[in-house]
Amino acid sequence: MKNKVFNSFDEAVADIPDGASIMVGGFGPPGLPQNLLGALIRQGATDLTIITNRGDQTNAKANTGHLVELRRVKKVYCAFSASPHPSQASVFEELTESGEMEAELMPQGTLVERMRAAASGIGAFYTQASVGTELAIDKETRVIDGKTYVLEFPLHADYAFIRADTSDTFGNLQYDLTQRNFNPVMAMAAKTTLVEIEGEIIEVGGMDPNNVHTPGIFVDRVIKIPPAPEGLWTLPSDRNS
Amino acid sequence: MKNKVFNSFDEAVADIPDGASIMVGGFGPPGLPQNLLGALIRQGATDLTIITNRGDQTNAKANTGHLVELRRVKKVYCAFSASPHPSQASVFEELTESGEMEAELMPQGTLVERMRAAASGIGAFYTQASVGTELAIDKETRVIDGKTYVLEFPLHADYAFIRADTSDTFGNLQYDLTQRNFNPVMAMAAKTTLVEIEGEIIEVGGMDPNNVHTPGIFVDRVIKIPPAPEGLWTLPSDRNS
Amino acid sequence: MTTADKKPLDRQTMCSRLAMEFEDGWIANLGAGMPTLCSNYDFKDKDIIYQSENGLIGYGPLAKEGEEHPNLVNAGVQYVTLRPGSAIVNHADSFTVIRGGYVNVTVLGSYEVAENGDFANWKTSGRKGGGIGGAMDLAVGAQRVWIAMEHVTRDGKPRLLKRCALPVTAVGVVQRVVTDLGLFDVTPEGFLMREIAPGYTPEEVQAVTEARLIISPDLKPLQVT
Amino acid sequence: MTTADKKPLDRQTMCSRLAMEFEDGWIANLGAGMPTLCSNYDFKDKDIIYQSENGLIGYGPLAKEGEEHPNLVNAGVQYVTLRPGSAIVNHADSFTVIRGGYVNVTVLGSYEVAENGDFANWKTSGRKGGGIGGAMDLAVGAQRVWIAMEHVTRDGKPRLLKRCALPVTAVGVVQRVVTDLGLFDVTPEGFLMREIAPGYTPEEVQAVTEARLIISPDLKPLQVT
Repeated sequence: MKNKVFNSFDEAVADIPDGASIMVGGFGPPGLPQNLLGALIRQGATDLTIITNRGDQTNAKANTGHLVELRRVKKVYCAFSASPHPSQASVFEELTESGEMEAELMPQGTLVERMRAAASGIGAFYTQASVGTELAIDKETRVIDGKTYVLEFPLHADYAFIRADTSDTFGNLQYDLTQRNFNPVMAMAAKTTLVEIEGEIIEVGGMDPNNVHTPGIFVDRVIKIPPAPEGLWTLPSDRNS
Repeated sequence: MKNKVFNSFDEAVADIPDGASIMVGGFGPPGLPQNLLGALIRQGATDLTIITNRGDQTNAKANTGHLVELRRVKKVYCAFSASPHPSQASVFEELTESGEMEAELMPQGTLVERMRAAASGIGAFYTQASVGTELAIDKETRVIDGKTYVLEFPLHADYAFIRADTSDTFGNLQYDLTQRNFNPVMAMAAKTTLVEIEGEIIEVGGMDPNNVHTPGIFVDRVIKIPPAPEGLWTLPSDRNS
Repeated sequence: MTTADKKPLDRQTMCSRLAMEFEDGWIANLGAGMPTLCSNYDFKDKDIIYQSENGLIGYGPLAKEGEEHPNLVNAGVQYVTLRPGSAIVNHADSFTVIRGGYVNVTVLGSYEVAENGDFANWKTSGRKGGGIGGAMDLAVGAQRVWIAMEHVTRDGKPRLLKRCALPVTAVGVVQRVVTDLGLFDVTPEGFLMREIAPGYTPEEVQAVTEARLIISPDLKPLQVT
Repeated sequence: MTTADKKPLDRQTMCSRLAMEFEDGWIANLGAGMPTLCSNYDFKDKDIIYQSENGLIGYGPLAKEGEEHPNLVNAGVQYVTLRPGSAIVNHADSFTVIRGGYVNVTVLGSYEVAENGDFANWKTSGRKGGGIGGAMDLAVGAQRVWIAMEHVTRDGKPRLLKRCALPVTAVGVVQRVVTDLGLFDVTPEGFLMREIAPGYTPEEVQAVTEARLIISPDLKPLQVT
């Protein structure tokens, strides 16, 4: 089976063009692909579309908020486009307020379901989330069994950046606890999936097929995180307060 | 945590009323809940709606085809409503031909996606499967990004009957290989989920949370399959040719 | 009783009052911030299963400092612990739990709640962006939507309103609200005040409430038991 | 060449001819019955990943009799074996693979194929019911839909038609067909016969074909290499 192991993050992101759309995994520090983001920051691609839970964060050593601060993002699809308190306003907010960057905000369940629809060949779906809110103003609605739903469309992406615990050389993945979050769905939804590995990259045949969390057919490039200081690890101290 | 272990199949199905809708798991012999079906056959409930991959099969010792032969099924939602060869025509086909029983046939992917929609609070979804076929004649269609889709609605059920390998007493489940198939989706979609266990029922805490295939919050009753001849096991010889 | 005896309820008391009504075996989703205090209530032999948006089912208390597992956070990005019987699912399956109606109760914070059951908790005035997270999905999917919030803003403006002024999170879904001044049910007729912070009079609470309060004939002092 | 030399292709040759064009690393879904013979082809150093509807990704050859694992079947309910690197997913995720476009090729059996790329393989005439299985999902989701079937019915009626007579499985999706008489591509102009069973003439094949065949200027005898 194809060996998908790359030896460096810089090599793994080298071909990402300006204008690419990228799903960025993680929920808080767990599962956040800091090393891929770090390499992309070095690589220089710009005019990016980012699809992620929240795009403003700069808590980790490399996060999507850093790409935003570098003015290399044109649009973010997310479930958080402002911090809870105006006192924590970020460059992300400045850029969206001024119109320099676009942010499309949606419910978190809608965000992940739109990714899953893209992965699964679902053309559109109806959800109750956001019905009656300003997010649904221009959206098609429909009453089904007496309840009102809004119509939502798939979110595709050229790339997914995710993090997992263990991979085999073909890209079968296992996640550790809440490292999982959006990552398996992004792996299925994006055309090309890049994975940074906290644990080990093992030989094909070493993973119980019953407990593969993301099948290797959804994965294109896997890279082992090197020891610090070269490798960026996820520490509890990365948490935003 | 709640202990969901029942000691007998007869007790586990005792409250199922006439007119109930039941999802029946399994794909071929693996994952087929023969013991639950056997108990339901003994229990006597009738006028049932069955949602399953194919409802005509009598290959195993207790299968949905037996309920059909007993005239206890009013409707089947399925992906197979006739055997490949007319020479193998079943009671299922006789009853649907004569109008005594209804069968709603659909693509297998649509069948499972309709279950998932029911589980997930999705009001309806668009799929390309069946577009342009006689199945789509009365269905709403829509062109999205240049492709035609049909609108499909959720399939709910009162009960799911499934089989797994291992459970803890709270109902966290693990499946063995292709025993999995529809079963995790049915567990999420049905109001009450009954599971027969081939392997062991273990204490809570004995299962790695990373490798729980169906969380116990989706499971209501678990029953260990007793040794044969009382327990009905799944053997390769149960396979239809 | 003198004015000196009169104190708004503290946040733990507010949340404990809601938690008192959780039933054995319930699946609960607690919003970030104040609502997480619900889990500090002593449930005795009742077993509550905490679920969070990032796919964590059945988590336990906060991890002690220095003992955090780097890959184990709840939806508020607090480092938590695992209880026996917990399970991890991906984000899509996690919102199956949420939108699919498996959550027995969600307790959320809010800026405003209206007497028609609308609430507003994702966007403050004068800002373009907001923070939704899982709140809109929880609001339409959970069996019970309960709110814990201060009775008035820092500027003293009422938060229990006739109609929400801020952009709403969901329409007509709130069933119960606890504030530092009392416990309120949302009824077809409006807010029913069932319990009141000790030392306060209904008139005093009404004075800082925009919506007209219905005072329960059984009005009692709010107490945690 | 005499009539005695002229023999329709056997099923293994038909399927091997399609399998020859599988590329290294492809994900393939083989329909029950004849199409499963594709996996008998000697792919040498090409690695093919077989996927089946019931959530099995990367399975190996059929299990030997007496060595079947009771919980390991493919979509045709044949007992198969596991290859290193295989993975199991649930049925919903399995149809994400299928509808989502991850399958590079599906080879299906059929009753009829039309020159516009329609095919019919789920319902025979005069019966109310049918058997769809995953065929309609594969037909719209797989990158390539190839058909392996006998050139005529048992009664000698053509199966390569102008338009399908039986209810169709999907519209305009078939790209290639192998029969016991040759290899055909579906083109905007109709069926292009690219290869022919050794010993047959194009006229003989046309005589048992309802659709008008376009004969490739490079027409070659069908051979497995």
